[in-house]
Amino acid sequence: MVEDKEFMPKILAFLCNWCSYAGADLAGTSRLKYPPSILPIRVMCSSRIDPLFIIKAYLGGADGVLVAGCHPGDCHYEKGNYYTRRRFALLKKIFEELNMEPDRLMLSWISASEGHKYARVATEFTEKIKKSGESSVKNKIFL
Amino acid sequence: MSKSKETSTIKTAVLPAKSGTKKAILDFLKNAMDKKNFDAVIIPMRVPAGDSFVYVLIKDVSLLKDAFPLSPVMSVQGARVVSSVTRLGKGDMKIAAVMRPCEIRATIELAKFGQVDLENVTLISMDCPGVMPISDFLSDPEKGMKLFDDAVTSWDDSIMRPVCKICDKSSMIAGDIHIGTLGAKKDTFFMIPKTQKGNDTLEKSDIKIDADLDEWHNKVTTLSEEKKKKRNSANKDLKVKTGGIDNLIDTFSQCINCHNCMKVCPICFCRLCYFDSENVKHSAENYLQIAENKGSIRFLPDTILFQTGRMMHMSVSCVSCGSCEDACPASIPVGQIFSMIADETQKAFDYVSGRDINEPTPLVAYKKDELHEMEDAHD
Amino acid sequence: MERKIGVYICECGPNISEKIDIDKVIDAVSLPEDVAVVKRYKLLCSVDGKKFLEDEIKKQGLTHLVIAACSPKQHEKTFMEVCENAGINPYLYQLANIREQCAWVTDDKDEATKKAIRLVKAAIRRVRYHFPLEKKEIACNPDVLVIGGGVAGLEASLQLASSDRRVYLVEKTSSLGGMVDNFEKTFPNMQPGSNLIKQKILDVNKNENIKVFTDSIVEELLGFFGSFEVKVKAKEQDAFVEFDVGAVVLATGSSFFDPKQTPQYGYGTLDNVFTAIEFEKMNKSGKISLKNGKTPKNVAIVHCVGRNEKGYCSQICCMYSLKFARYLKEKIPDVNVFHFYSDMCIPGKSQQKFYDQTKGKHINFIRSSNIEVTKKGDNVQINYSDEDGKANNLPANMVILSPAITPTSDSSQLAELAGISQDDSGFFAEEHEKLNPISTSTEGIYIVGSAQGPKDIPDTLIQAEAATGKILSSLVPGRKIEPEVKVAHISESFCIGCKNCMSVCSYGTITFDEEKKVCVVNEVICRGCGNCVAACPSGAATLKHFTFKQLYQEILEAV
Amino acid sequence: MTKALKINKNAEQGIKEFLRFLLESGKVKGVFSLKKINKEGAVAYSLITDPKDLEDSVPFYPVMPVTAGSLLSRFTLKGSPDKPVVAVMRPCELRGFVELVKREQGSFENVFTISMTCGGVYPLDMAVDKKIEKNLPKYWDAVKKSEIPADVRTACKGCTEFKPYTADITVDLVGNKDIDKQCIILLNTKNGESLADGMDAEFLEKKLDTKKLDVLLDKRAVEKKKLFDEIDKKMNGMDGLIDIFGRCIGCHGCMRVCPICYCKLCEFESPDSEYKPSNYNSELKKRGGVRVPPGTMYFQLGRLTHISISCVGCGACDDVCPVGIPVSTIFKKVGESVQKIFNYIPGKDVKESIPLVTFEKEEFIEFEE
Amino acid sequence: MEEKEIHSDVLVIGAGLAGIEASLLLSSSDRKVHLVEKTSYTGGTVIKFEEVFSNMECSTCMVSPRQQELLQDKNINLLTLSEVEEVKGSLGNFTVKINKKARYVDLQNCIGCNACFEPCPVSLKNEFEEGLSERKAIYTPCAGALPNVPMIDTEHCLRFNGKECTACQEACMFEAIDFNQKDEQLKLNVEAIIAATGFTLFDSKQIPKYGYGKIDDVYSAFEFERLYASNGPTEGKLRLKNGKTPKSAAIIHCVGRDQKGYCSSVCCLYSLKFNHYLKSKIPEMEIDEFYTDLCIPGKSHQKFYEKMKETGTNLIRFQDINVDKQGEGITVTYTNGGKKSSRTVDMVILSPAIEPRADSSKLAKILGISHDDYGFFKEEDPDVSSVTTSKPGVFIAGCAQGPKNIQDSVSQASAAVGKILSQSGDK
Repeated sequence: MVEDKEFMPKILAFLCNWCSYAGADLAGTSRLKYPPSILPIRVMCSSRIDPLFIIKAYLGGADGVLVAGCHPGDCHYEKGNYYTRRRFALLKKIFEELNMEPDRLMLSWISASEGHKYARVATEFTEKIKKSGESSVKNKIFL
Repeated sequence: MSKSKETSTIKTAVLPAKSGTKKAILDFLKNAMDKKNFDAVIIPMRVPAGDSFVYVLIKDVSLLKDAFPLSPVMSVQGARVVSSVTRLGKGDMKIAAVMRPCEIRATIELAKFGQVDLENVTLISMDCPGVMPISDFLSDPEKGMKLFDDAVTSWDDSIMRPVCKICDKSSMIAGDIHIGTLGAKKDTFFMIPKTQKGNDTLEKSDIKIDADLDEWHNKVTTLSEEKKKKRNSANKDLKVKTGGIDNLIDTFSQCINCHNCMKVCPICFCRLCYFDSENVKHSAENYLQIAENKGSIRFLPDTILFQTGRMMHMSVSCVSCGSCEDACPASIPVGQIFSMIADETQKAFDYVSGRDINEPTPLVAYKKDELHEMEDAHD
Repeated sequence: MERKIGVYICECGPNISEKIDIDKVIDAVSLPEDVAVVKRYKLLCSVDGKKFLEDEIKKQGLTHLVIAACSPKQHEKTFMEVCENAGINPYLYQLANIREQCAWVTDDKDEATKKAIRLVKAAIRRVRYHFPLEKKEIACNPDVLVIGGGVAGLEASLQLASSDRRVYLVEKTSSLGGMVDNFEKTFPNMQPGSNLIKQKILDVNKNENIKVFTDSIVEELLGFFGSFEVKVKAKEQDAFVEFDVGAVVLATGSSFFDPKQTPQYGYGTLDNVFTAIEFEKMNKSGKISLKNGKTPKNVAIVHCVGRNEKGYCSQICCMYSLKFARYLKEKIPDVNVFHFYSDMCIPGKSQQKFYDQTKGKHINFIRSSNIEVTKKGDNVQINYSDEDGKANNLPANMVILSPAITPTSDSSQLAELAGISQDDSGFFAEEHEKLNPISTSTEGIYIVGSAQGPKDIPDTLIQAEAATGKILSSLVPGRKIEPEVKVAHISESFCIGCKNCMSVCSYGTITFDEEKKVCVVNEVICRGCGNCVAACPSGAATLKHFTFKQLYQEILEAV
Repeated sequence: MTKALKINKNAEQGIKEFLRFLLESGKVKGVFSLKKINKEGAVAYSLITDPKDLEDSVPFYPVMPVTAGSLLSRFTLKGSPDKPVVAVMRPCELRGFVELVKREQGSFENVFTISMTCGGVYPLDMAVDKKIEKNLPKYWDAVKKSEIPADVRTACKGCTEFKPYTADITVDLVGNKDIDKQCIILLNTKNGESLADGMDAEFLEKKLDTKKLDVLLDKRAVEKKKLFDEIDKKMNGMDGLIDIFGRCIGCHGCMRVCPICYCKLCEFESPDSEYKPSNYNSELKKRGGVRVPPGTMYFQLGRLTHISISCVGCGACDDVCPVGIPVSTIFKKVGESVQKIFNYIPGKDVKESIPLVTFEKEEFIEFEE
Repeated sequence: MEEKEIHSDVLVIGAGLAGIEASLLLSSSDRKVHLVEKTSYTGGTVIKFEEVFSNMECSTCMVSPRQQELLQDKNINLLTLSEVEEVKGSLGNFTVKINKKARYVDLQNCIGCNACFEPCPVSLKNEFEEGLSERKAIYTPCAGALPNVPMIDTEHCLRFNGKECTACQEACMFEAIDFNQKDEQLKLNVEAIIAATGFTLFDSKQIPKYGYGKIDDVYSAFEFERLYASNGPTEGKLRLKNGKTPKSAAIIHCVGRDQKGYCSSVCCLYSLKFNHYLKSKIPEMEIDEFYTDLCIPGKSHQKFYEKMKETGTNLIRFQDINVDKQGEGITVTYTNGGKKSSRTVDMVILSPAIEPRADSSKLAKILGISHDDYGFFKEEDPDVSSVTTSKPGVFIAGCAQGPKNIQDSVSQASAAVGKILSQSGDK
């Protein structure tokens, strides 16, 4: 295996409009650099993120899925992210139980001023995923 | 849809099958895909665990080698597969669907109900020795494979689904191309184009259609005659066992209303079955009333309503595939019963489900002069 | 009509064009036949750019628009306007953010280009599943219901009435005026409390825009911002008065902590131990005297009564305790006053001066803890630990307790009636503690004065005026309300009525139709977060413009 | 100590006498119980209003054609009875119903429940050719001895929650060696007591002998661990899951019989889950081939996110699966572990709200990175 | 009709939270608003903060949606780098002269790519970052400032100091930089005026004993806010001047209280917030809170205080206090009840009093309103309303009227709007 063509994961990032998406934008305006692996999907509130989306993404071959929202207590819609956290916990647990690479799922609270945190999370998560390698689900046909 | 021709006048191609029919069929498909006659193929494939076969839509030719045209089990009825692929649009791929005759007939029924779009689909059937009940196969897949191979070569149906044992349409050509093994000389098989589309496909694959069909035809006719006899007698016995409301109730007493039979039936295409809808849900008071009339009722009460209702809905289109029986957790011979009823209802309208795409389903058409036997004699 | 998607990629000068190979992107996304046109432009948000887009949409007869440019936070609105001007529904467009989250954060141009392609493709795939959304307009009722006839309620009513709003003022007691009516004077200016109240009451009574209900309670409050239905019931009567309003102001005031709950202060068991309000009344009556009619020489004022029990500082106790010292000085010049306090909390620019002026001889401040009031002969004695924790005591004739401010006993009923929530302390909870202290999670219902939390009169007045600000600016007679368009919707045929959605909604948007046994979204008040949608197991709930299909398609393309 | 009722007949006859008393005294309008419904001895849940029809009832018959939870839901969904009805159901069925009531899919209004310490039930496929009938003596013998009867449902072998939480009445079966002489009916609630009130039988103070229950509990726990370990070996990543679920035929029978799956139309059968040609195209582009109908794994994982939190481990899904996938073992294993993180026991308390529609401000910090 | 149009406009001075709230409310009632802001950006002081007490909410997340709304609001005419120079007339008919300084960057053309920063040869201390980081002569105060359009600091820009430099102009692809922009004199007709010019902090240098300005690692509140801010000069990393991580800190309350003669009502709380900041970044940190009277009024703050206590902070009451440099550390000497003691810490954070802006008395004069002894705008009468002033039609809101928290500032803004809208009802 020659190392010249390095594996670049495909990571889906579900970002809430008010905090995390703004944080990601700030990373841009601050010209911070992070891997191109991260692909943002914008929702108004992290509580819109149906666990089924994450499953879809995973089965669709995503190497990683990041769920990001306002810090607990800061939700633009009062308490949405508390539910997000529970739903995520549930899903992660299921993945753990099925020995299904729970580390490919990540939850992170990123505020509108945390451009640096977003860049950091993006980078670290990408590195982590690179270590665990390409998702084998991609080329399964009996899903 | 191109006109179907009279079987007797059909010519056929004869293809070599040195290393077995299966290989030959796959080669044909590969060749056709390379020639871009097909962009994709619907065909059974063995699951990694090896304990079952499922339909797969294949675009990558290299995957064909694992395909399995004549699978020992029918886990999902092929018609549901073609429907799933084409119901929401014919798409831009030319697809070949390799299935059993009963699956193709169901597909054609679904096409009549707008659940299938055949424009880009070429239906390829084959002489069908039947399929094993899934549970039998599961209990020991490897043994199952062996048994099935033997059964195919010796054309012995003893291990097959009950309805397969009495299937008289196991070589019925309803699709575009039929693969005939019956009556074929050693290391060859027939490739019979039924429709214009079939013809074109073969021609595009440079397959000469010159041989005539008699060996196959005779063999098939004798076989289906035999089966018809078996069928009629079997149905007679079954009628005795299940006929009459009491027997019927007994037969279905084990039913647990899981509606698996409906769910796997290729003809039951409703998104939400009437018998799962609000219409059949009542208040506690209602249920109690009904109970009080009889002293007690089975709960849920509507088993027979469901079964007979479902017969109303689909028996004229039933293709006797037996999927329902495979799926029934209460081991009710539901397949045999429905198949028996289907014979009657279809005879009444002189209709054969899936025989011809251009034949309207009985309940959406009528003839001026028919069914007098059902009318009140003295008027 | 056949779908024709136009894709326009903004160069944003060098910002995008230098980091992303736009032509590669164009080639990569042009294939599908419903993508009618893919073009690049130097700066789409510029005046020329917008003009260019409008012409393109018209010229090409586009049905859908995809823009690849900067963040939607920057220019989503801009291009929605372009769509409107060009005559296509603004929700038939999608913006792919290839600047902030692609060009600006990716070093390698090839990688950036690849990412941009995925982003644009995802946007194209998503926009296919967009459907037009129309702005709704709801007529609103400009009248207002004010609950509570205290200083806050009066102020709000008067200000609303003065801009020709019909106001229904409902007070549960027999008279207007509320708590302040008991005060002889108010800090820090030591103006007669009556000045404040009397004039307001007069004005209210003579204002024909204000309908006053005393001895009455609001029995029912249904509906939503712009159209509430109100049922008012007079006490000891079954007759209802019914009317409609567009907004509601809750100015139901507060109550005092009951010192009986803290026996160590001897309240209710010892003579001459008074609560603040008792003392206010006594003082207002004109004479400060002991049970035995004598005039007190030494008076102890105990701060922070019930603070620990309630778990918050009531903000005004220190000040009114100082005011009591003033009362005493005025009426009994040679009295000795002893303040037992823990921390002197006198926030704000004018309080310290008041404190400094109150200080001086005969008025002593004892920083103390573990206070206990016991009987000593005919008098009482205050036992306490001083700052260094040393036990100490002080005899006195009279003790005045300054109890914490608490929510009124009926505040939970009121909260339920109005469908708003309460905080841990039981006060009405504001929609946002800082940005929206007047509003509640139910739009159109406002909370003012000490019903929202302990506060002094100036702050109470401010909140009352603030509420009128909110109401006058949002409920304009003759103008329609334009609710959020991207709201949730629940399919009646799929809903199974499990109420998951109701449980997770923050805004009381969802109601249950007992007839059909299904949940129903009130699209007028829905804020469109989508929480209910994720909570719905049967896919009956959807969020417009963020539907399952739209996001799902975006996801599929992205991976 | 709770009030109890002692009837000197074998457990089943005893409870039937009690039920008869309830019907005859008019305390209840109907009885929900298993009942023989044909000469072959087929057994199904029945709603009995005439005491005579209790003759054929077999309240403790060790089979579960459908979970009574689903049935009671269906019974009360469109309005509760105006007079009481009593239902004899197994602990897991009761838990299932409680979960449904939490989801507004039924109500306890005028529905009283009789349950028992449960020895388990036989799989449905044994319900033919009198297979169960023949097993009965062995079954009751095992129950008496706090043992796991041979051949009962896999789910039952590993079930550690065979003692009802919320039943008005519990019949003492497990480890009770006198069940063929006497029937001990514990009256757990006021409702339970008022039902028994006036019955001509011996009243006493009694409580379940936990020692005997623990004996079974331990055996079941061992069994469960074995089951979980086995399946855990199989569940090694996506390949393992494909090996397990590969043969799924998409009949969704598991969902249809599941007491927790209550949707009118399952999200996975809704238009949202259908593939358009474009979806097939992109799948093919990615993988070269796609299974049809698609979405087997999506369905199973999705259903896990929907119900694992409330899975009561009744095993109904195992029974109906035409291709013998160990559905219940997997769902129960996953279920228990997610239930643990929310420390939630499904069906334990009807007032406790479902974890996903509530939250604590400070929790699950460990899930955030 | 025509006339009424003009006269229904409102002038709002100050684009902090109060000013924004007032402008948005007025706009939603279809009033045209002229929002005059002295600086080049909106958001006021709050955008300096990473989080706000007591729920430690992220302040950017809290404010930026409002800022976006403001910038996209067609009814609001935002005038940055502008100051009110003259006000004539009375309620319903004020004539206002405004001096709008040139930004030299075109708000329309600039797309905020910041390409112009890098080439600028000048570099100097960034005031917004309290001098903790550098900026160029063409700059925005911080990343994410709104409007995200730089300004040229003519005082330092070479070009405006006789040199030929066009570096930024060349770097700009959008012809946004225009050296020929001129300051403008605007004349506006408005019905009413809201002054929401905010506050500043007492300058700790005035009290030498705190060692501020002399001793390293003695920070004033704003400096520390920026030090902690994740979009600040250190990206939120807490470091001493010598680069080491601090192990201990002292937070000193009431800096300048005696001098000002009032309690600023928020210092105790923001000091507690600092405590929280420190603990969240360096949990094992040893913290001393030096206070005189703990003033945490309001229903939601005590819990915050108790949480802080749990983290094991030393709460020390003092009468007198003194900060000196001693070797490695900083020594805080204090008296409590006559006893003298001292602690040595790595860093000291001062919590100074809130005071009016330097120019507030000047503005008061221009507006024709009075200010109190402390220099805050004077309300007509707190018992009548604390947003009305001696001059009808001129209203005050936020900390310009007196020290207060965000909640009260925003309330005052809405209140001022309420006054304006209801008064016009009278007319």
